[in-house]
Amino acid sequence: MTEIDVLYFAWVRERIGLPRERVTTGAATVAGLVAELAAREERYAAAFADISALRVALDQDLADFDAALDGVREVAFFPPMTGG
Amino acid sequence: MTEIDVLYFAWVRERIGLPRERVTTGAATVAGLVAELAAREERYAAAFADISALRVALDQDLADFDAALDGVREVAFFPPMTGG
Amino acid sequence: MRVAVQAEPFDYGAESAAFAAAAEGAGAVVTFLGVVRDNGGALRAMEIEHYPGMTEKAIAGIVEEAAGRWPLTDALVIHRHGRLAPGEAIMMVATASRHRAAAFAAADFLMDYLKSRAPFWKKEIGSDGAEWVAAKDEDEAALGRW
Amino acid sequence: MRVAVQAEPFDYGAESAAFAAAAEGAGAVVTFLGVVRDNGGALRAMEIEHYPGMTEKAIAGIVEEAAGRWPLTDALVIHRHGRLAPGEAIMMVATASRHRAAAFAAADFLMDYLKSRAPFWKKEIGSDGAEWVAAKDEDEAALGRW
Repeated sequence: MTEIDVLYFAWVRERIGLPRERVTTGAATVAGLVAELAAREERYAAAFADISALRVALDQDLADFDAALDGVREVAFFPPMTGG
Repeated sequence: MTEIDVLYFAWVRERIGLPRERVTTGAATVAGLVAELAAREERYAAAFADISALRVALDQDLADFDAALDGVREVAFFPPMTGG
Repeated sequence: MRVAVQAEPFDYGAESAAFAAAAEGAGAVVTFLGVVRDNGGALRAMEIEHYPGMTEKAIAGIVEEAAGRWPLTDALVIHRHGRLAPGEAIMMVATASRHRAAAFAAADFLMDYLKSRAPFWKKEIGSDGAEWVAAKDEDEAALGRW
Repeated sequence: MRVAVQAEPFDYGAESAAFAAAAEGAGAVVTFLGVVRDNGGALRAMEIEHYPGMTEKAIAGIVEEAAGRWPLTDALVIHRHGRLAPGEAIMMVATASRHRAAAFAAADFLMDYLKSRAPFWKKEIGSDGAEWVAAKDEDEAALGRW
């Protein structure tokens, strides 16, 4: 089990109800972490209901949901970006 | 025979040695006017030696060398433009 | 090359002038300015959320990518976050190069990538509630041009 | 829409700021600034000749063509003539539209057409003489993009 900072932005943050939290997980990949979070409570299940509508960054770099969590300290979940 | 203002720009002006002149011509087309001018003197012949290196405007609109001179009051000869 | 992510307004005219003055050796400068549209009076404000830390890093990476593709003598990106009123400037991009084609292409490229790859999220606050702006398929598709 | 053909310098920062401030309803403003390059110190001055009367008419026609192709809320062209020193601004273009793609395309189009269809001729005055700038095949070819 390792400790990871998990951050939420935009409507993911609003749906889950907090901007960040410290999570203890044994998940090997992002998808594994998502499954653990979604199983927690309805608000998490709602936020992670459609993975295709989400993006993920590992230690502030965009990544895929099948990426490994090895050595990662910060995971962020958010909708597709709308800058510019 | 009609009177037309003929204008020269850039190296055409330099080669012919004047910026504009009033020309009396019976030419029906731009090409006819060019033939008349080129026959005048060596400096005109030099300026009009390569028609493909020249552009022409009739009354301030770009035109082709086979365009008619009917009703035209101002003809300008110049090299391809280099603005911007 | 300068990247600024800030809540404060910026002075578009002054930034453009300073960028052009510093663009030694460049023959061409292109700027882009993004402004909050009022959507026919329906918009009260635009909230821009971002991911502090990642934002600067992501933009710097996009600028670096542009500088690798085109011979830029300079580039600038300023992007605001926080609450903006209709008519306010959201962001600007400037590029300088010897030739116009490179300056245009790089500015266009920077905009496409900032739109879809820099961690900003826009929320429109209207008279009848607030709504997150959805990413457009065409914005993602635009990346395929490069 | 404004077209200015002038010998006097213009203030790029102030013109950009005023254009953006007046661009009501636009979400996107693109500007292009052309500057005299010094060609590694070899250039003393750039002489720009033009065809008074036709110049304004030709540029207005090009701007009108751009406004017909893209939904522009505004456009600006300023082009200088006469003798310019290296580093001086030659000309600028600005376009405003609701969306960035139209503003970029219109500015790029205006530059391509001003380059090859507006009656300006550049002469480079160097330390070893003066030479008329030759039109480039690529500039003529660029018109085929539109």
